[in-house]
Amino acid sequence: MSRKILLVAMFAVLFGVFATSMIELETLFNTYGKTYFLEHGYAETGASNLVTAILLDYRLFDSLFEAGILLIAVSGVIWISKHDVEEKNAKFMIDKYKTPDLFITFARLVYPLMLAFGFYVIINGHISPGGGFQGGAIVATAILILYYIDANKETNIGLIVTVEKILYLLIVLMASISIITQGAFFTNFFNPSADADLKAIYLVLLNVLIGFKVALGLWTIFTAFLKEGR
Amino acid sequence: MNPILTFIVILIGFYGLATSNNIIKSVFSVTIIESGVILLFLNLGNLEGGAIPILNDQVSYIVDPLPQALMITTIVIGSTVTALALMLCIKIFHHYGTVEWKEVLGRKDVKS
Amino acid sequence: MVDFFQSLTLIEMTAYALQALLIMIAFAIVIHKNNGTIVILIASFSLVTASLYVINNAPDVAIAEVAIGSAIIPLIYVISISRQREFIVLDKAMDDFIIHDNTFTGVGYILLKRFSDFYHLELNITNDPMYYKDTVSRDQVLTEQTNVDLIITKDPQKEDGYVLKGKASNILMSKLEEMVKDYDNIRLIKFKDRDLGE
Amino acid sequence: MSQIPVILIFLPVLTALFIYLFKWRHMHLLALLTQTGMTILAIVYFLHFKDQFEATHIILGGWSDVRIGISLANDGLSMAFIFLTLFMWWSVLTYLYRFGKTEHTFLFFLMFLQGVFLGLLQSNDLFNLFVFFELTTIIVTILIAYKKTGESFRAAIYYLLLNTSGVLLFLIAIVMLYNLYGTINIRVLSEVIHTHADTTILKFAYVLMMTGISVKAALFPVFTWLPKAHGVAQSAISALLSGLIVKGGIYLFFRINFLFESAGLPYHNIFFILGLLTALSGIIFALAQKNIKLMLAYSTVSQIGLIIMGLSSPDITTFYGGVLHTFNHALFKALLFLGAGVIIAVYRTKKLDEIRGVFRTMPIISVMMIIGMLAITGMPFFNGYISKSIIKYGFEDSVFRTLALYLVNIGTTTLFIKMSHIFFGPKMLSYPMKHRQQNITLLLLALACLVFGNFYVEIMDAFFGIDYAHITRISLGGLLDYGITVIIGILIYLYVLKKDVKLVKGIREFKISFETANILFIALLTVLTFYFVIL
Repeated sequence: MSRKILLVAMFAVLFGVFATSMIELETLFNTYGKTYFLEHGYAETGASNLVTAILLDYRLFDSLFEAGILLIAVSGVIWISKHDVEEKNAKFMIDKYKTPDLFITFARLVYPLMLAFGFYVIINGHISPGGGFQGGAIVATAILILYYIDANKETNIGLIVTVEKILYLLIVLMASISIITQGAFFTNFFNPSADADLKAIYLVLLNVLIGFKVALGLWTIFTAFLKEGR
Repeated sequence: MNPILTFIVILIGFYGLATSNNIIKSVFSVTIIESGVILLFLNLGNLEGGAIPILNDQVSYIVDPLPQALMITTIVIGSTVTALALMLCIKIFHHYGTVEWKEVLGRKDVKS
Repeated sequence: MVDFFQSLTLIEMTAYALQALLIMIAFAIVIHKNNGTIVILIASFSLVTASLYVINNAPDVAIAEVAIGSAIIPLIYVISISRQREFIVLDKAMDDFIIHDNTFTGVGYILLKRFSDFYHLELNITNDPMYYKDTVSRDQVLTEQTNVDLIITKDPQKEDGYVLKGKASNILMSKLEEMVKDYDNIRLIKFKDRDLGE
Repeated sequence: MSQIPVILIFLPVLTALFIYLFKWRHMHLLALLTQTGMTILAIVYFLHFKDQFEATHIILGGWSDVRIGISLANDGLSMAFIFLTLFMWWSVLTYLYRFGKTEHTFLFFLMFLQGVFLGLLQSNDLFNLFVFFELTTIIVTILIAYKKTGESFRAAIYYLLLNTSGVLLFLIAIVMLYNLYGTINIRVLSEVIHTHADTTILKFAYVLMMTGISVKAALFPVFTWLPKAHGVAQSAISALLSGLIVKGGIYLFFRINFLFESAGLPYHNIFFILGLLTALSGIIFALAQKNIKLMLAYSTVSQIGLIIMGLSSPDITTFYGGVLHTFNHALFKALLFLGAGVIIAVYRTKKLDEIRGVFRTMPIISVMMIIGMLAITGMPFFNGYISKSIIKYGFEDSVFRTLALYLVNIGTTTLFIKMSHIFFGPKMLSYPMKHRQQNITLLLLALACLVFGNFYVEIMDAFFGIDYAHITRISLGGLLDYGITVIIGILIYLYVLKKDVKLVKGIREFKISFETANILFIALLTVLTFYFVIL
């Protein structure tokens, strides 16, 4: 009990300081970045969705390592859940789990819709909300529905992981082409003064690659969880 | 006002970390803190108001797009951390038969 | 105070209401004791944050949160919470210790069922002919590397006897030991955790 | 040529991916090849830009506005850390030569970590720092859990959760700074930071950042993850963690302090106190242990305290003494951990009481270990003596500080007198194994200890342009100091530790639970807030 009181007291101090600083911030607020992106964002990147412009162009280096984190986590989760002892033949004598038929029909209906929505989000990432990461996650969710239909679905995790790694290599290569054309790493390989439609080619390509990579990565993660202990 | 309310969420997350004895709950406390931080970024980006950061002919005043781009990265990072932590949780349960911090950290039975 | 509320637009009011809801859900998760119901709270927490992102003019972030935070992450939580209540038993004896007359009425099954019900665990028994002839050291590797909590084998020293094997670090094993005391024909072996590799 | 920093980050990452994709038998040779290439690149870069690091500020994407986008920047400090990183990976890769032949997944994580760590050292963008910070945490978690024993799992999750919550505080500070200055580029920020120097929000942002970094650097109340993680992991990984990864936190400690320098925050005294508390608590816990890896891990905590004591000094020569000690500690602690790894593998136990007669079983390893011990305790001619003398020289005018330094040093000496018992005694039952590569690694590290102990003037001049000619290699006073310290250490050992009095036992059994660790973490945040913001 005493530690809870201590905690609340400390929180009160932190809260007070934070509130003061937020009140201060209202007068000190700096809008440099915002104005810059509003004025130059579309002209320099060709993406009317400024969030995508930042993710895929201004701060592409971050996005590469964001994809890298997913890659590492996928390998890590697989490594932790993997064991040397093969237990393919093991069958549970009591397995109560069974999906109701109504849900199966419903899921079959929803699955293609979600997949289509995911692809839409990936491909239109530069002009509407969304992009590679979000679309990839939606595609992964759609695949998740497949498991809902049949929980004992067999998946070749090794293959997925290999494809994922190759996709990551492709993303890094794609991002580095600009060193040849532009003389700087990690930006659009077309000239900043080029036409917006031309630059969109790069954005869509990169979004598709990232989308597939994220989808495969998340797919692997939840397959590892579903298989865990089976 | 909004950022201040959001900070309460972050503090609740820390409260959870400091009081919960269950590993899964600690993992979720971290998720709460992370969601709070994301919300704080967006609140502060939205402090002066504005349209969503997708340009068309009518838009002349937008919210800050940079925090939003950063937060997409943070969401991905947070979800991977959660996945890794929960996988460790399952393994810990099968090694120790419990996910209570006290019992997991207290057991001392390595031979070497 | 009244002026403050009157000056709010509908969206601002929704934002405050959702923020208050978020605080309530977060607090409920933190103080809630039962793991089972937490999952629903977790999913709703994620949904509320996603709607708050939309209100803050961040549709991109909201899509990411809905896709990752409301579908995949809660699923992972559900799986890991349900795995937390599992007690996995590998039956290597393959005789009427577990299955008696084609139903689960064997002595061992009743014992294990009583045990798992007492600790609110979900009993999951598996058998595997591949490991039937394996040695003792193999059993230890099995318990260490896979998620099997308990392995049942026949007792080589005693006719009609059974050996239950598990990890010494597992707290459930010491609880099971108390329970097995009353049975003459059942022994318990606890494997010490080995520190492999340098 | 000027793009070498980017190549340095991505070369190991791509190598890691190749290792994972094609699990060929000789992949470890590819890793060594990459390592050679990177070393050559780093040397070329250093020689080429030695006097004009300002010119190599790379804006990734080539944007004309520095405030937008991510940039990489180097200076003498980051270059020195890059060379340390390369050297540490050389030693770990040669040490694990045989292991790496089969364990491709392990090599994958190891090489990826190198790229990420090099990114952390060179990044000039706050959010990018956060990404690398978190990526390091995740990879290290996986490496700790790599053995897949119950103990390693619990150490891994403890590490992951505590560090992640620390890193999230760092993130809150980033949004505050971004909204204050409109940029998160570190160089730009450090030029304009003084414009809001007196505001609460700036001070609070500093406090949040420092608390996050304290967790990563294992400062006083939040070091609890370190002994768990470093004591459980494989010895090579422990060496890497103690030698280098934890130094990532220390690197950020002075990076962020540089960033806030023109704001004029009074951080010197409070971090001296925190460093002292870290050093004392680390050494007290270390003395009570009976597991050699735990002893070494807690000794890392105490040495981190010593480093922070040096780094928090306002005097620039003492500051670089702290930096030098960071390097020296990396060398001798890696040597000790790797040596201990061989000993543990041969004796198959970690308990101090069960290991005897190492000198008779493995004479070469023993000589190397003894060199490491002499270095860490501060024997003249070895590197530990030099950095400790520099710090001592800087503290000369304050009795309290000098006394504190002596106290820590006596503790360290006592610890290694206790540990040196493993060398004596008769030959014991052991499981001999071939350890030729390990011998080479240890020889390399021991030589590095001697080099740093004798050519420090030249090294420090080349990297930082600081002249340490006034610190002599050997002096009567230094020898006398060392002799007295050893005698006091022996006395403490004989009369306190050997009898295993109740107090020592109590400290050994003392455990800090996860919840308490978090309360201490919040308490640290509150105390720093009090000190910097409210007072």
